[in-house]
Amino acid sequence: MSIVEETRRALLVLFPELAAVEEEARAAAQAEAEIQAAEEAAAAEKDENEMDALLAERDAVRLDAESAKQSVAADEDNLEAAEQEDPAAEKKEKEPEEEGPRENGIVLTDHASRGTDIDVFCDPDQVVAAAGIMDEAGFFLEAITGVDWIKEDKLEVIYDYNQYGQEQCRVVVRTFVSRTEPEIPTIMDVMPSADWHERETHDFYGIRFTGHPNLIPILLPEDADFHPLLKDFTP
Amino acid sequence: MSEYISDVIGGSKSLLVGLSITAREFFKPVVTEQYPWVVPEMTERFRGHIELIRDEKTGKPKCIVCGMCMRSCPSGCISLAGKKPEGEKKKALTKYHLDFTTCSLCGTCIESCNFGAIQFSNEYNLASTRKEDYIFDLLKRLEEQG
Amino acid sequence: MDTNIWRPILYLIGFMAFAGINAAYLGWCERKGAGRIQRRTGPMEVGFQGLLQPLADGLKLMSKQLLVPDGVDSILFRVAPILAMIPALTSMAVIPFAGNVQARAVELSVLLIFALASIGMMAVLLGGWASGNKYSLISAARSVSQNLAYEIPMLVTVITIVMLTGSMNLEEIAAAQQGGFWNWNIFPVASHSLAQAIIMPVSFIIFFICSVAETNRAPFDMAEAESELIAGHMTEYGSMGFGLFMMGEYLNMVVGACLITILFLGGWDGPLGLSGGIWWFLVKIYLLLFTVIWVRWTYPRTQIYKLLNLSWKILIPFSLVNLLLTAAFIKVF
Amino acid sequence: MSVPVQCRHDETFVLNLGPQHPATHGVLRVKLTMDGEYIVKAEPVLGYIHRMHEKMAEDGNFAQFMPNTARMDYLHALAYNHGYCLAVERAAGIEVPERAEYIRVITVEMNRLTSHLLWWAAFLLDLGGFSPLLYAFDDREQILDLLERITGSRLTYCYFRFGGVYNDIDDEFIAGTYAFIKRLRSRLPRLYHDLVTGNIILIKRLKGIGMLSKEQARRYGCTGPVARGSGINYDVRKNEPYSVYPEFDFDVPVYNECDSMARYMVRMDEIEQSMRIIEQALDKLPDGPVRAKVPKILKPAAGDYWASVETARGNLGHRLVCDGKKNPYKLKLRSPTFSNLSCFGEVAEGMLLADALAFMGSLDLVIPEIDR
Repeated sequence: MSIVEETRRALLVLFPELAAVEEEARAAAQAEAEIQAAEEAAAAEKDENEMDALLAERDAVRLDAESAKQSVAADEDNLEAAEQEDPAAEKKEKEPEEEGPRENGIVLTDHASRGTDIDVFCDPDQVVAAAGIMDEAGFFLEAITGVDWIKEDKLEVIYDYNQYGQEQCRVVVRTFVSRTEPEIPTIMDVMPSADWHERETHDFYGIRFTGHPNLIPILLPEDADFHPLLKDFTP
Repeated sequence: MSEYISDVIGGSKSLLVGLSITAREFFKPVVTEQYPWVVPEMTERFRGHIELIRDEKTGKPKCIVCGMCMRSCPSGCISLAGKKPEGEKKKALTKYHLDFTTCSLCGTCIESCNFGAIQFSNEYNLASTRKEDYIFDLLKRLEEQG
Repeated sequence: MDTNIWRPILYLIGFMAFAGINAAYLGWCERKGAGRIQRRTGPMEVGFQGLLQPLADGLKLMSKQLLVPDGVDSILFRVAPILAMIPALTSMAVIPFAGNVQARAVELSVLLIFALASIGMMAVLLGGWASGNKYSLISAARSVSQNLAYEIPMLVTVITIVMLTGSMNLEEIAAAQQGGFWNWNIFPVASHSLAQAIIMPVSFIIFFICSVAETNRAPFDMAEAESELIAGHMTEYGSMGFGLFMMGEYLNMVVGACLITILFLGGWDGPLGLSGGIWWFLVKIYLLLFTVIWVRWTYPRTQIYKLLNLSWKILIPFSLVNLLLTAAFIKVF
Repeated sequence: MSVPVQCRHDETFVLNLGPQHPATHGVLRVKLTMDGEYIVKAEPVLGYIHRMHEKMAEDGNFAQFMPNTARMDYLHALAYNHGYCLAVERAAGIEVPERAEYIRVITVEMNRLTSHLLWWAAFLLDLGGFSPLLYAFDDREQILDLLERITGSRLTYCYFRFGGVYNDIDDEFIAGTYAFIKRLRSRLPRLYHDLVTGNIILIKRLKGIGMLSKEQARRYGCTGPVARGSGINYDVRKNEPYSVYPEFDFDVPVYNECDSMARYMVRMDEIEQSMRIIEQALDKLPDGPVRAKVPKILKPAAGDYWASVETARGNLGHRLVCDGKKNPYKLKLRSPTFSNLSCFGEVAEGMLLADALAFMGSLDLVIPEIDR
């Protein structure tokens, strides 16, 4: 299993619905594979009686698979989420859509054209959990930054993770916070390097990292009360 | 103990090696140049401040006052003006000022010029204590070179 | 030896003139030497080969305002630079430059020089403390521990010399070494034994290292350490305050070199049995000074604890072993 | 040397190291709480030359940010040129001609040599050794002359363009580069290794000083020689190959000692690896154009892009967010020393002042790059 896939699996913990969908999809796939195996076994067996019995058994298994699929379909939200994920990934690869509010989820991106491998979108209160997962997987924090989407009246907070392995896997964790009350929990307890990055992001965007013990300007003057990278900032 | 002795002996040896190297350097010729007395020659591509190029046929600057350089400059240090003299088709340059205090010698203006009217000069000997000395009138400079 | 009072006074005036010229032109030599080692020219603009540069620097230092910053202990702040000069200048008085060229003959002149050298350390301590600057304070603390550590091996080494010559008078020590380098204490194969001649170069090296450390020269310039402590005890000094410190430093170097010359290199004795004289003395001390300069421009600076380790763990044991061996050899041969 | 720091709170004093201090190489200030010569707490204070490059990027069009890139890490300016070009080229989908890629690699590696030589010189200056400074500058000057010949500048290059380089290299440059590599190879063993690396004073000052463990390096996001000195085999040129680096045979020096000496050795070895790359690139240099046809005003498709390059100090990342207009919507600069320095507070705790400065020197700080 490639490191990208491994990391994706690890990150799925953040999204229980997606994980459930995937688990069921996998179960379905497994059931399908069982049918296949059964069929092959049947083809091998020439005995008709046995064949009949097998066919019956196959039907039974197929019924099982059907019901598994139905259970997937029954969970409306999950299905929607599952569908949301795939088209989003395709869209992302083909033509980068206008950045805007997206659904929570994990998207694999093309490294050659994007420079990143995994794109995670989550709720603001999930970033600490995400950082924990990344820390456990041996990633280091490359950068934290914000983007001011003034038209959507939102601030995006982006965490870039990378790892030292020979195989490339760069993970982007992003989330939206409101522009008027930008608040997000700090990940400093998990990643000490986040200290300065969070202070810098606070300088530039005014995003408050709750729980940060020392959120004072790092690059701006000590008494700075402005946030220059906000689009409506005028010096 | 053996580490202690190897430290003392190896350490002394490394110190002697160091002394022998600097002693040898002491007797080698100097490599520096006495700058104001020995003037370095600038290479062909050296980026001094920009200068206007003269059109060999007319004797006037090649510039057609399109203002591309002014617009492309990242730090907005070029200001130019021109007007159309009586009975001529093309505009003639009347003013070309370069504010060298903000110029970063990136070459964007030269690349943006479709008429090859500006180039880097070889001027490096620029020192002054006054800011105004760095606002160059390139048109005047071209005339003086004339 | 006459006891005329004018003799020391005239000598002192001579020493003072010497101190100024020495500091100026040793500084010039240092800059030129550093330049040559680093493949550049050094000062070139003022006078031929920059020979007038020290004069220009001296004039600049003298014409500057003597600034006493706020918050310093103003008396100690003024006393410190003078204290850097006086002991060095006084110790010059007992140094025999040649047979009878000495300001004042003192029976225990070796001891006197060491006593005065300890006062020289007080200049750094007071200057550093009085400046009210934290870097200077660290520098003061450093210089004390450094001087303490390095006086021990130095004195132990001097004891070996005293044992060899049986005198604490510098003139007598030098006189005992006359007649070619085989009589000198660095290699006393003729005057003493071959066994002694083998261990004495070690004593010489120990003494040389100690005197470099005592005079606060690189690689042991912990008190000055410009890349860590800006300029240590001299941070707050300008004009002639700084000038006196610098002159004191160079004069201390000269005293150290004189001491090495007398104790180890036969004083004014010419090598290979050539007739001696003050010129040989000067040649020897300036060769030593050039070596100090050469060392400075070769090595990186040590670190204060490594420096103390060097003294306590290497120099002191070695000098003690030397002392014991010397005592044994004197008894045996 | 680690002596446990035990002191009463009222016996400590605060020492402001910088913003003007010879050992901080610029205007970095470190607020030190000291107990005698031991550091109880170290707190770097940044931002003295903060210039808000990220805002400047949003103001102009893509090409107009180019000169700014050289002014962050002025010691390895071409790598910043390269990183920004890669980000924009990735966003706009520009193909770079092969010859241009080779020229980029050659010039970037030469610039890396100048950076490492200058680091070596300045590091020795921190340690109080003066002559090595001039020896390194002598060599560095040769490279600067060569680079000036083709790029026209000596320090803040603006040589790369989207889709290629500003102008081609000539035969004299190639011959000069070969000659320079030969010269540096002959000088390295004596003037660099015998005089300095083998010196007992230097070894005693660097061995075991400034221990930055592998785990610490990761948690603080260290990259470049700092990480490689802590036993992390990470080099963007190998791990995330860009440009034509995969075509060259070079090693990534990794040392497991985690001390200042390891970081020193990594950089000294990198000098040799850079020379190998330059030689191979010059040998293989293909013919062809040095610049692709690129529209004067770029309008990359909306989306966000990341591009990393290996500068002399580590992983430099550009995050470019585009919204389909002619200027970057947002440009994030991930500067390597910003992360590398963040470990200083933790590592310097309990160290002696002189050791802490040696450690700081071994991090190879370039302050404009930290402050951006």
